[in-house]
Amino acid sequence: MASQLEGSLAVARTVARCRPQVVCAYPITPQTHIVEALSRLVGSGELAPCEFVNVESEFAAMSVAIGASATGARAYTATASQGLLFMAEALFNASGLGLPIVMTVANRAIGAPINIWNDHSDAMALRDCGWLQLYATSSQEAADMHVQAFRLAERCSLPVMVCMDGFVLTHAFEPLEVPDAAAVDSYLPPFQPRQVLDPLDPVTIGAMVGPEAFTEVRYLAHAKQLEALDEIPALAQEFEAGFGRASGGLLSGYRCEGADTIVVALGSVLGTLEEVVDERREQGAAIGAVAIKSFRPFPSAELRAALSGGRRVVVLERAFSVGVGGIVSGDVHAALSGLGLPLHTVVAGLGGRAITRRSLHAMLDELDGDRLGELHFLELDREVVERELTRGRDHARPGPHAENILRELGVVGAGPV
Amino acid sequence: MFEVRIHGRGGQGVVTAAELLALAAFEDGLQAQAFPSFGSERMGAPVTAFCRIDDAPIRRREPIAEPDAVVVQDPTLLHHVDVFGGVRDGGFILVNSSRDADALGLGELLERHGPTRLLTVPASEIARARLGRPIPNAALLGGLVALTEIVSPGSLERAISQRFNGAAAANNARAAHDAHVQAAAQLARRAAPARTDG
Amino acid sequence: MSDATSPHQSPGTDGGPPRPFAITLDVGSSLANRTGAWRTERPQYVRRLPPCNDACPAGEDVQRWLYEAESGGAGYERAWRALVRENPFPAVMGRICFHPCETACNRCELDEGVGINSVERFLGDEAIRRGWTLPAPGGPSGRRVLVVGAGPCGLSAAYHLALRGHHVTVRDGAEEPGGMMRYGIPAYRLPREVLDAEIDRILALGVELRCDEPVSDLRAELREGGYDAALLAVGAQLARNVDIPGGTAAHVIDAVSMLRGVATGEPPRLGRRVVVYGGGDTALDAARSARRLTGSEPLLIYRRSRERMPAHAEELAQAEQEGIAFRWLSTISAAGEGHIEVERMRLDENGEPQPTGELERLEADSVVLALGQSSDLTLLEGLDGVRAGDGVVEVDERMMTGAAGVFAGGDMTPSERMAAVAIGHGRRAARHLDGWLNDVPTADPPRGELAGFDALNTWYYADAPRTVRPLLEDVRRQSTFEEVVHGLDADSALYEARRCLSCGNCFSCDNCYGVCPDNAVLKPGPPGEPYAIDLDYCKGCGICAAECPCGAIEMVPEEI
Amino acid sequence: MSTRFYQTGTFAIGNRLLEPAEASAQADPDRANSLTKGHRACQGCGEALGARYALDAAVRATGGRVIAANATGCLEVFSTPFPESSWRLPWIHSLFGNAPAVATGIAAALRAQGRTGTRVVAQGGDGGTVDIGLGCLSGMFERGDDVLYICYDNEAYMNTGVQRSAATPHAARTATTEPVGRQTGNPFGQGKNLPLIAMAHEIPYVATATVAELRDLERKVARAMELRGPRYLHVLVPCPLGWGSDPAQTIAVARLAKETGLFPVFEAEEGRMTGVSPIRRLLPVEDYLRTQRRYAHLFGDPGHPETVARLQREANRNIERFGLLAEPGEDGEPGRRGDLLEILETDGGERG
Repeated sequence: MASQLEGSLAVARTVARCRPQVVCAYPITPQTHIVEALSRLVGSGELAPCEFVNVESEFAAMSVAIGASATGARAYTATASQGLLFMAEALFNASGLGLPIVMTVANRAIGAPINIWNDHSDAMALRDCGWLQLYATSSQEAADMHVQAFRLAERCSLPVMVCMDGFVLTHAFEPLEVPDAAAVDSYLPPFQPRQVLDPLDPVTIGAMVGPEAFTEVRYLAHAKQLEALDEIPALAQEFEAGFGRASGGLLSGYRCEGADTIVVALGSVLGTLEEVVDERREQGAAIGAVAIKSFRPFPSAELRAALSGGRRVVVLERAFSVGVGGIVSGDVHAALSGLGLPLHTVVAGLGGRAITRRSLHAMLDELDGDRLGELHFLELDREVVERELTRGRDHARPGPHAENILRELGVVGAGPV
Repeated sequence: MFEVRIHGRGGQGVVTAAELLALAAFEDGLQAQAFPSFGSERMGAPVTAFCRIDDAPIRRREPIAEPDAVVVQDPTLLHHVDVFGGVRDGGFILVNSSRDADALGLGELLERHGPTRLLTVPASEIARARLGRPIPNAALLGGLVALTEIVSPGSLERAISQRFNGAAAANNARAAHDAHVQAAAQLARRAAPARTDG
Repeated sequence: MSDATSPHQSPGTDGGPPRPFAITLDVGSSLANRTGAWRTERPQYVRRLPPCNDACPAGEDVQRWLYEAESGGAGYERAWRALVRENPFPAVMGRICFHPCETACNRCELDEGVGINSVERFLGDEAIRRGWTLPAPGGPSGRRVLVVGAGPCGLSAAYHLALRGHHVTVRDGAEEPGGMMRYGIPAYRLPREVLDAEIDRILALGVELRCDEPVSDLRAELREGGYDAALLAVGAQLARNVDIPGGTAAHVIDAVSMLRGVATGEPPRLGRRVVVYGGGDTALDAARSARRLTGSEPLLIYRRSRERMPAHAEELAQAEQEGIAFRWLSTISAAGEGHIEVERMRLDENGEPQPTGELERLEADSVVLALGQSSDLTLLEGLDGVRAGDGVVEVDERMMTGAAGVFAGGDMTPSERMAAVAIGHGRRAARHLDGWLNDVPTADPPRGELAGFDALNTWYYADAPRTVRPLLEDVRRQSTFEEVVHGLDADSALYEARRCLSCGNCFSCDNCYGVCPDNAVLKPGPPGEPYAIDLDYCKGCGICAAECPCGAIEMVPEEI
Repeated sequence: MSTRFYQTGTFAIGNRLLEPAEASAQADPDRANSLTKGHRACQGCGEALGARYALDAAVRATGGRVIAANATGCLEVFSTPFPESSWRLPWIHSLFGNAPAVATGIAAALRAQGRTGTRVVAQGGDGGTVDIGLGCLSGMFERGDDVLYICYDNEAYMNTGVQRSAATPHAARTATTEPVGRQTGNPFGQGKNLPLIAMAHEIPYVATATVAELRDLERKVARAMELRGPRYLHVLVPCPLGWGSDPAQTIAVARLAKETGLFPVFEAEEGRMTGVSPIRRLLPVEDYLRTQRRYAHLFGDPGHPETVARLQREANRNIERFGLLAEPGEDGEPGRRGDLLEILETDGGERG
């Protein structure tokens, strides 16, 4: 039964019901409310047995989780932004060792310039670290995903990141339902590790592997993630059956039937996007939206199926790969190869800039007028960047690439492409 | 959907105000979404919080650009921040002040919105009297409820008692009640027809 | 604590989910990697010759019996049995031997030499106290051997010959057996009951002893006695005299007869002021005996300096403690009634004393001459091939005289005149004599490589100064012939035994087993059993050899 | 047995006549061999020796209920190259700098599982400990986690080819501190004295040891295992390859480091010194330095006598600061002050 809760608190309470035995915490905005709440739950004895470890860095947080998980304990932590990057080495290690740790990432931009607000640069920077990456579209889904994440992690013996937009979800105060404790217990069996540090049955974990077997080890990691493509929908289905609520899964479509234009996005922007879709549908536009909820593993086949009916695709991203463009759109493009669908990448909401219905409408109007470039930066203050670029041009001669960027921005030779 | 935007400074309980309002709406069986305009929380810095109230689940997650109501917890912001930006004609405006709209230089705004749309209440004074501290948020909510009737006074009281404990809960409830009474009185006076006879 | 049972079923095994490939390994699987292939040198256990053994005139395996003694308890008997394999006189030698073993001991370079002699005495006394018996003689060989002289050499030979099953007859001119052990060494150094006990133990093997029966004509004895071979060990009983002017007037006697008189209970009259002339151990024995007989402090006169005195330091020290007076670099140039004349000497560049002409008159009631002894070789007359001269008999490397089947040893052959040497002679002569009887060639066994101090890693030996044997308090040493030096109690003996560094011979300290970084030293047997090198894994680093305390491991190159 | 073994003292590893209880764990025919044969350590590797010594002692102290976490480094690489592991106890390697935190996680898990009888040992080389792992180590200390951390100090990054670490002593040659021209090898040296840094955390137990004194090392591991909370053991382990010393002399070189006073062997509880193992046969530092090619440039022509003197002063400071000539425990002998005075004179009267 729902109550008016902050997203962070709902996640914390849900995590507690998953009975983690070791929780490590290091403060970083906007993740702090989650671990603060968990420390209270451990302190009050509501979450027991559980060791709440205040570590000295995110690197240590993940390392403690690695040790705990390898000893057969269900381990959890949460972080964001710089913290996630500071963990990077340990993240690869946790997945390499096949340790089913679950971590909440309260997505936040990466500095410099330092910026505490939301975008997806942090998680996207670590998309190749071997973790499964789930993106929640709402706080409710974020909470629910954690229940599924522990089950998924332990089933595949792989670590799972649950990404929820910092502030937008973590700090939003809404009617939310914390998954019922009994239901969680029946959905999530006790952790049976695939390997455990135990004097009664000793093993050596973390051997050095040379060229003779390294490729195989990496391939097996890939194969395990692909297996997760089957696990994730099954777990989502089972969750819906047990909790009476649809949450998670690989992806979900919104009003895609008969849609010419389909906007693909990850995370909390989906709510606003759905309203925009409704509004344009009312004006007769054939438009729909698709939420990617599992970015790693990437549901190529499912996405291809969902988009193949459309005539053009817009990938709305909260991060981008400097010097190239879209990150998600690269994978989408690969998934759609051969279909010849025009694909536009729209980079939006960087460093906490709000993605509003108005800006989305404006962008889609550009699209309708065929004025939207392949790479579009939503609400980019063109005057500012042009002034800066011109200033720079006086000092350094730009190569063709810089020209192209300007063209992308529609600054040079704007108009029908 | 009814959208409220609350302006104040860090330490004045701006975010709490938005959450209390949402909680009250939840008590009334409505859907509500409260969220801050996220800045690094510093005492005294301008802070904005938002609250949406609707019958249907709320999906949009953008800041409120065109509020149905604006609450100004600190009149000193009037000259620094565009607190009334986007508020529609006829939208509700509640300012924390012991002075009236004219004294605050809001006469023209009062004209545009009409007498039953713009109020000032001495929330800080009320809070000082009830809590011993000038934390105006609860009182302002009392005034807002009187002004907009978006949630029921009882739900606001329940929200306050959920959010605060013991004396704090009781005192904030009283502060809200006082402000509610004062605001209601003002509205009543303004609604009353003007006398012609001496 | 629920540690006994793991909270998890063991994964990877009994049907659990498979462990991750490659990153998770089974424990101990590196046994498949035979690192022995890296080796260019291999460690090898060796036995080196301990300096004590090397120095022992009696040929004892000192390190071996100390090793046994280190166990204490039952180890003492094992130690004694190891000891008497060579020397049947531990209790005697434990008293009168001048123990060159202790001088040679590597421990001298660490703190002080191991008190080998005192442990030997402890073992000897234990044996007497507990009545341990010598090994049974071998089956009768049917051969008869005549041993002339019941001194240390003769009795030692008799013992070893008896063990070989030969019938041994020991003849001696004195009333009682023991030779110089009985008639030369004063009782305060060697109580007679100790000597008797160890001699009786030899006789108990069936050795025939005939005292008061000197052999004057060996040739005749051999023929008539039907002996197959003989060993001569008559010692050196004749005192060397010098002609001192006026000596006839003075009361001059020789140390040999004086000591013999003391031993037989007919001490000579010496007066109050006794002068002993000489610098050897006999001189000291005479002086110390005189101290006891006269109750006054004798003067010892020696022509060389203190440093060049042949007597053993220990004896000298005890003599000084007992109040013996010394006059170095002096000779007696004349002696008269109640006085002597002494000439001061100086050492020339060769360290030889030269007269200075400075004379001095000293009071003296008697002069005891202790200027050395020689052997009475008259019994050899008529025996073909025997070469003798300067009071000694020449023997070959087998200790056989020029006469076939006639062997000789002890003081009557050219060598240091010391009981231990005599005992060693007896042992060696017996071996060669036995070989000669059976017509098998015998040679002394080759000496092993000496375990010098440099071969040791002395870090591992805790610092432990030697125990000092309790001495008889001075007053009683001025009047009585009670034994001066007492034995060690069991604890001190154990302490002393355990000071042994076990030079060149493994004593199972487990260092090699412990210090190998590759666990390549094996401990197959119970404690004390030898270790083994696991060549499948030994990388040949050499730490085991470097850290072996006693130098019992050496590195040898691998054949490649 | 009332009489001590003067023959072997308590310095040798065992003795045929010792009661098993009196012998070291390494003397036991059935010892754990936590690090077993077949590993790929160099000949005469001090770290291989130290690790087996320490972990076997821990196994003995806990009845075999130990889990080990290992930092990246020589020890990890030579003990676990796929497909062979030389470990015989539960062991995990995660990263270079996080062994203390991984151990914290293991301890936390054991606590949550109620398996507090199983103990945790974390281990790493000096690089993983005093440099890249120091943050995690300090955090582990400060939180009071029940972990024994063992640093096997071979005074440089050996696994990567002998580069300088913060534990590299002054003047030592490494691949990144080549003595060139007037340079004399590592210009810094012993800037991070981790045992003292650990003591500053006032943790229950801090101790130093060397592979030259096994019994001392084992006693310290046993003591550490009697205590709960963070404990730190710093073991000097010579590296023949990196130090340019004779593989056969690994133990001898470690012994010299202690006997010259360059490596003080002591223990402390709750930040207070509780004991030192005194110098038994005091020697000048030169005797130690000359055993290693990493110091060869100090004795070449012209050589660097002033640097040798500085190192001697370091040793003398240790001797005074830690009281290394204090009356010994039961088996040593008193340090020889006379010798010290002689050696003190070699420091040219200067005082650093």
